[in-house]
Amino acid sequence: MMEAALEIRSAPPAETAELLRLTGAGKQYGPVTVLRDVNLSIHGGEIHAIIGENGAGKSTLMRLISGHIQPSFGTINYLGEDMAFHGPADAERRGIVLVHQEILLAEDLTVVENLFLGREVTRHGVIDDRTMEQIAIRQLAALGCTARPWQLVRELSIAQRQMVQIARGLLEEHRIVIFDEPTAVLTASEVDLLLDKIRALRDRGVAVLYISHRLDEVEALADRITVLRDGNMIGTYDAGSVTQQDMARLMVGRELSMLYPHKRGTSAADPLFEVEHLSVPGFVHEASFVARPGEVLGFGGMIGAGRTEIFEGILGLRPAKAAAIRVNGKPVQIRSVADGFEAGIGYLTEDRKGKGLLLRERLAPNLVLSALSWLYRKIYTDERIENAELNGAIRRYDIRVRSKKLEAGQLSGGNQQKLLLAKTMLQDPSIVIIDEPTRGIDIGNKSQIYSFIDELVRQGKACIVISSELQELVGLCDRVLVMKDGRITAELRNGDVTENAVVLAATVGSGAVGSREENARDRHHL
Amino acid sequence: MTDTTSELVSKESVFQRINWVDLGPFIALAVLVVVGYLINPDFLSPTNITNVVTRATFIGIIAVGATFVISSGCLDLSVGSMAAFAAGAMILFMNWLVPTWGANAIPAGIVFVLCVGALCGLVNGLVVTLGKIEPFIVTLGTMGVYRAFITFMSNGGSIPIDRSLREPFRPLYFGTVMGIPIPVLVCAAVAIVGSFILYKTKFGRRCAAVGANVEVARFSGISVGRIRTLAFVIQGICVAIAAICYVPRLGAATPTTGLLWELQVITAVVIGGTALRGGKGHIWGSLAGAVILEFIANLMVLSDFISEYLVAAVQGVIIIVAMLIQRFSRRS
Amino acid sequence: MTDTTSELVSKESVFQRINWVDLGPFIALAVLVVVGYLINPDFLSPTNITNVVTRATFIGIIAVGATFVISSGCLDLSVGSMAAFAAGAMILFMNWLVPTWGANAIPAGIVFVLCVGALCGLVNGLVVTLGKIEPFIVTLGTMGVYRAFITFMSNGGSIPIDRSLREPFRPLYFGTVMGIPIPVLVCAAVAIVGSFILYKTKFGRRCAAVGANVEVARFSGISVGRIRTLAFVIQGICVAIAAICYVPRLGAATPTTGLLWELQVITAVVIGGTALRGGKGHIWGSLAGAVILEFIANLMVLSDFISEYLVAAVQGVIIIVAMLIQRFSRRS
Amino acid sequence: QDTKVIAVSIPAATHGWTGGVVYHAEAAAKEVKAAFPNIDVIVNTSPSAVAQVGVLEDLVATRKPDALVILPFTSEELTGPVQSVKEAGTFITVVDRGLTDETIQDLYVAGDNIAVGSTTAQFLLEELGKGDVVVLRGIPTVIDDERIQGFQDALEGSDIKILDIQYANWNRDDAFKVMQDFLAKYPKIDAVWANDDDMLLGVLEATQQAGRTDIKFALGANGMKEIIEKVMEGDEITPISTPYPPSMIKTAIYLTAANLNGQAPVRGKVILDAPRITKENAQEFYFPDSPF
Ligand SMILES: Nc1ncnc2c1ncn2[C@@H]1O[C@H](COP(=O)(O)OP(=O)(O)OP(=O)(O)O)[C@@H](O)[C@H]1O
Ligand SMILES: Nc1ncnc2c1ncn2[C@@H]1O[C@H](COP(=O)(O)OP(=O)(O)OP(=O)(O)O)[C@@H](O)[C@H]1O
Ligand SMILES: [Mg+2]
Ligand SMILES: [Mg+2]
Repeated sequence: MMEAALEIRSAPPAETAELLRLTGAGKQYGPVTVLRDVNLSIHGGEIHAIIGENGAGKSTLMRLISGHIQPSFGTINYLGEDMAFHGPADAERRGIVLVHQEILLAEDLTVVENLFLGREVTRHGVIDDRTMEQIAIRQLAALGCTARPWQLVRELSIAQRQMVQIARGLLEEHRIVIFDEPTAVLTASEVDLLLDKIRALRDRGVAVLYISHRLDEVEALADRITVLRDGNMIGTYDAGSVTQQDMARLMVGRELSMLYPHKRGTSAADPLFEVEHLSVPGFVHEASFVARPGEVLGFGGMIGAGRTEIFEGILGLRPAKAAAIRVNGKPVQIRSVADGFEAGIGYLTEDRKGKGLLLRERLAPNLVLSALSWLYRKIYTDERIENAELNGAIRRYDIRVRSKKLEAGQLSGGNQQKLLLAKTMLQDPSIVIIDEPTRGIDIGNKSQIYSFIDELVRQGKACIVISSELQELVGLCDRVLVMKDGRITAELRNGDVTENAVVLAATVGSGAVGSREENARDRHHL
Repeated sequence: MTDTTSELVSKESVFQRINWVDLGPFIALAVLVVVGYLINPDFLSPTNITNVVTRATFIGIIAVGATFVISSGCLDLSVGSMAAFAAGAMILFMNWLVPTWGANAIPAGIVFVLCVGALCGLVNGLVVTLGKIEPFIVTLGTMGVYRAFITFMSNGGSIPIDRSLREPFRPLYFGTVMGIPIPVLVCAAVAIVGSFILYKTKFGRRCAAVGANVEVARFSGISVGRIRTLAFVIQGICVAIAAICYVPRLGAATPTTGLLWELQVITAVVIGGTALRGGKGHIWGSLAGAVILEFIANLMVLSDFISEYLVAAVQGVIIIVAMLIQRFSRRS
Repeated sequence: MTDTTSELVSKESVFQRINWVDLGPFIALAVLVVVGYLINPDFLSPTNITNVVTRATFIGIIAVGATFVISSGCLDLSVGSMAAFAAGAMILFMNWLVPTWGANAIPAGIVFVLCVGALCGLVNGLVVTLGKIEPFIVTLGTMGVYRAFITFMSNGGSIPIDRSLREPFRPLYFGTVMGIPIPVLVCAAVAIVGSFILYKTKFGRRCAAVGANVEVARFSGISVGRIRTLAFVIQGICVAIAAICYVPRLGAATPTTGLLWELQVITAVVIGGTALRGGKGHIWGSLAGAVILEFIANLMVLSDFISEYLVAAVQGVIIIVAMLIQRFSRRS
Repeated sequence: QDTKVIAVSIPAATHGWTGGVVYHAEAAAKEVKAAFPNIDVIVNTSPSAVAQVGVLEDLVATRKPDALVILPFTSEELTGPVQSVKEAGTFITVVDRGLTDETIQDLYVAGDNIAVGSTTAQFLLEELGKGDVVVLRGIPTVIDDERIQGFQDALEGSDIKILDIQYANWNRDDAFKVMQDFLAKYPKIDAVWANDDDMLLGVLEATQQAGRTDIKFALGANGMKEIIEKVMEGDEITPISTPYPPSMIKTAIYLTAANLNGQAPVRGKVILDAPRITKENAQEFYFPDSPF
């Protein structure tokens, strides 16, 4: 397998000026070395992609470079000098900025306040809101972000927050800009805008470090690619010389099987889950749909179309009204997530950090948090049972943990996602709703999750997938509902599910694509 | 690799199962004891230690309840006046029963006061969760309410226990079992039950989850309101238990009973290692905190060189130092 | 699409720029005034209103400072005893100067007490940020310390202002400018300066950021410790200003001066709409909160039908109701 | 205009003695209203000096009382505010704590805090002659300060040594704790003085528990009914008390009402003595219905 790596030529040093060089750099947490012996050279005017499996150490490497953590070994040479950054702000002052994989914004402050935190614009010592607002509008518009400057971040969707975070990274001119999975929650059109922005940065001589699990993006964007595996640096390659298959192989260290399982085709069974005329004030207007056992139902749409809100509304997590919600033909009253579990509905949130996991808590308690009531018949808990569950989940979902004593916040992003998936599935729901199922999941594990979803559905469960990744919708779903501005505008089935059709329905709206029964009924009520 | 992991785990879990592994407050306590001994060797005399530890039990018992409330991300300022009110209500109830029931009035009074405590806690909890108001304000309000009740019940004076009940009731504070004062045993029992509930039950798990991150708790199907209300009820029951031990001590409830206990209780909990913003609670730490506070007060009287005017200053400084020791020892 | 966005924006920003847009506490205040009028029409007499508002200024001025501290995610329990200590220090200093300086002792005393206040705040801030200890514990400790200082300075009695200073100093509380009492003007000035600092300077923005999310603030290069320390210093200065208005009112400082002000101040801030866990602060709301508290106390005096013993209960309930009104009006 | 208003401003019932004051004030208010249909009595309590000043302002602004009976929190702090009330033409009766400017007081009814201290000290000098005493004081206020002052001055130069003084906040509980600690600290204590009977109850509980026989006297002050009962029974440890009767507020209200009613023009000073309460005269100081 390693021969594969040898076939590909390592990249020669780029010609432009070297900005940053890592020599033998690594990071140790306690007894565990999570990154070792990285030798990397970053040049102005290049887009340098970093790829690797979940937990390979990509984010750790980026945090090293941007001063969030100090290297345990090796040196960082920046602009010809050996450097030890005193925290991220110091690195930022010297021209290196990191756009985090996880959202790091103050929810109780507005978009503008967050954008300019720590670098407020003032005139004669007085905060200059007008100027900041103008800059914010320009930045957000350039990224196609619909968030408004004085909106509280609390009110934004994850995707909008991600955009704000990106805008924050781009607010000032930097020598090195690092994006840690910026596109994991963005839809195709936003991604395109962002990629254009990144290319413009490169053309201005900025060095861009770019992490993504979407290999097509990497292929389209990167000049050079560095591959990490299990904390080791595998090598740096010229983008032109590697295909997506090569990348995947280098990352995983083995041949990959098919990404998507075979589709099952739309089901004609009686609906397992029916929602009629659901309205979530401010977000969703009169949405009706059904999910059938044995099929994967996708929800597509642009950022802010209201997909997340539909399900948060159904589960009583935000104020909502529905004419009827039926499970297995029986009407159910759902006022809380617990009621949802009772009815067999499991929901996996898109905001794993804010709503999914207790970051300061260990893995086992996180895993069983929502399953406590059925896991334990008696009132007391039992760590043996939990640890057994954790071991099972680690095996089943291939969660890469170096120690089970870790806190959830210490897992890599992708492994957090898998833990969250395990937590949701512990409920054994018959209706599984997954919001952004592969957010931050590497290519090798994606296929695992897809086949896992396939397995669920073949057992006669219904699975609803909200995804911003068009390929995922196309590759995975038997039927796709597309939303625009809080309304369901189209229903696509089987062969009709194509990237074009989804984009068209998401941007132009209803009537653009063929309408069948449910969809027709929907429009009737709109 | 999987092998090494599982090995690590088995070692850890034994280590983790001792949930009072956080030794910080105990180290602070030890330092204090040594300092106390150096200042005045009488400090370590058995009588003194017994006195102080017994005195610490009121705050300790209430602090066990407060650990739940604080762990769930709330705060209860009403505990002091609730204790006074519960004690007053208990005495009035027992005095009213005693002509007919005789000494049986005592167990009846105990059951009654437990109900009163639970009810007071329930009121706090419901107003906080249903009204969606900051617990600080709610319990500040009920603090005034319960305090006013005891003042009203006692006409501003005191509510003494019936003379015939005094003697049979006295052992509950002054009695010992195998040399250990009964309040200390009660306090230990409360702490054991409390730590079982907090560390070994579903409710305890949920309590800490709610305090650590409300959103995650909500998304995990936990009824935040119910958990918090229950935490307040537990707090109320603990206050009632403290009142039961308190009444035999001085044989009366007055409007000054339990004054400023709330501050002491919260301080004990925080010195014990529970964060005020919520999250994991440390019951044994809270107990250590309560003992630390009482030791400090004791030291002030036992030491000769502090002007009575400056006692509060020295106490304040020692509390801060105890907290520093606790933090410091925890970090390393 | 960009067009509509910018249109939306400009509308909103005007709206948002009025940072006292949160009307909740003012609605609660209005309700209270109406109720007060119904209970006793004298309630709205100009003298009564003037008296009450003037009285509210102590808590109001301190609450402005507390808004900074709470906004930055901390808490200051020491304000009451700090006020007593500052007042005592000021009186002693002026009394000492008066033989040589005459009435000039007053401005000198004012400068002095401002320094004392700032210093006390600095101590609180440094212990909190350098010692990394919960502000609750630190300021509980310094509360004892400052209280002990005033007790010590007064030998347990009281520190009266020199007779010759009484008259020239009196107007600072009892004087008016164009019919408006001077303390009210001082309070308004403090609030205006305070809201400028909180809403219009980098420091203010960062204060809210630190309170809203420490991690984010730290990653944004904000020195959390410095911001919080500064917030405590501002609190200290506000306490000193309150002490300046307080001294002419009562002409003396005693060990019981400012007792339990901390609870009133925190209540005022929370009723005013600032969350106790930190984040955005509402200075004008805090002022409204202070006035609400004083109105409630006033109502207790003006209404006849409440037993003396139950005043605290009624006050407690009204505070909770005021908070409910505030929350409710905000939600809709 | 027919009805005249007497406003009564007293500290809130935060401990036994003030509780007694509130009780007697309310009782007096009821009785005066019944006895004189043309007189209305309003009772107001305040938890602090500032609050009390506020109450005065409120009363003047809204009730325009014809007479004010006030038990001030502290002398200095209330002098100015009471003067403003007087300037509105109100008759001023001051209870217990005299104002710094005596001319303001039309009528002054008071106990004698210094005497409370010295009477107790005198007893110890007579009965004990020499020995070691410990003292528990209340909350740092002038009342507390004067009692301690009187006690210390009377003992000055004698063979009775004050081993220790600590604040116990006029609180039974705190007194219990402080006494326990005194007992642990001093192997021999001849007498204890708590400058308030509420505290004395805590002290007695602690000594009883310790079973110490060296303590010959445990004395209090204020004449709380539980303690008076002990004196009447001829208790050996607590043979005397010193009155500082909360009922002085009642006296003041009655005198003021009489004055308003024009029955008798009452001005000047009424100083209640602080005699020794012994088994013989205890009955005079015993009010079984009072909460104090
Ligand atoms: N504070 C920490 N303590 C211990 N281990 C840590 C800590 N932070 C990260 N790790 C471990 O370091 C390893 C690398 O994590 P990192 O976040 O760099 O992965 P990644 O390549 O970014 O993965 P992903 O694609 O899933 O985001 C993981 O195994 C993680 O558990
Ligand atoms: N406070 C608000 N008032 C009105 N509209 C809002 C408010 N907050 C958000 N919105 C809008 O409501 C919609 C919310 O949709 P949201 O972005 O969460 O949906 P989504 O389809 O799940 O997208 P995502 O892919 O980001 O999860 C967006 O159009 C957003 O701009
Ligand atoms: Mg990562
Ligand atoms: Mg979404």
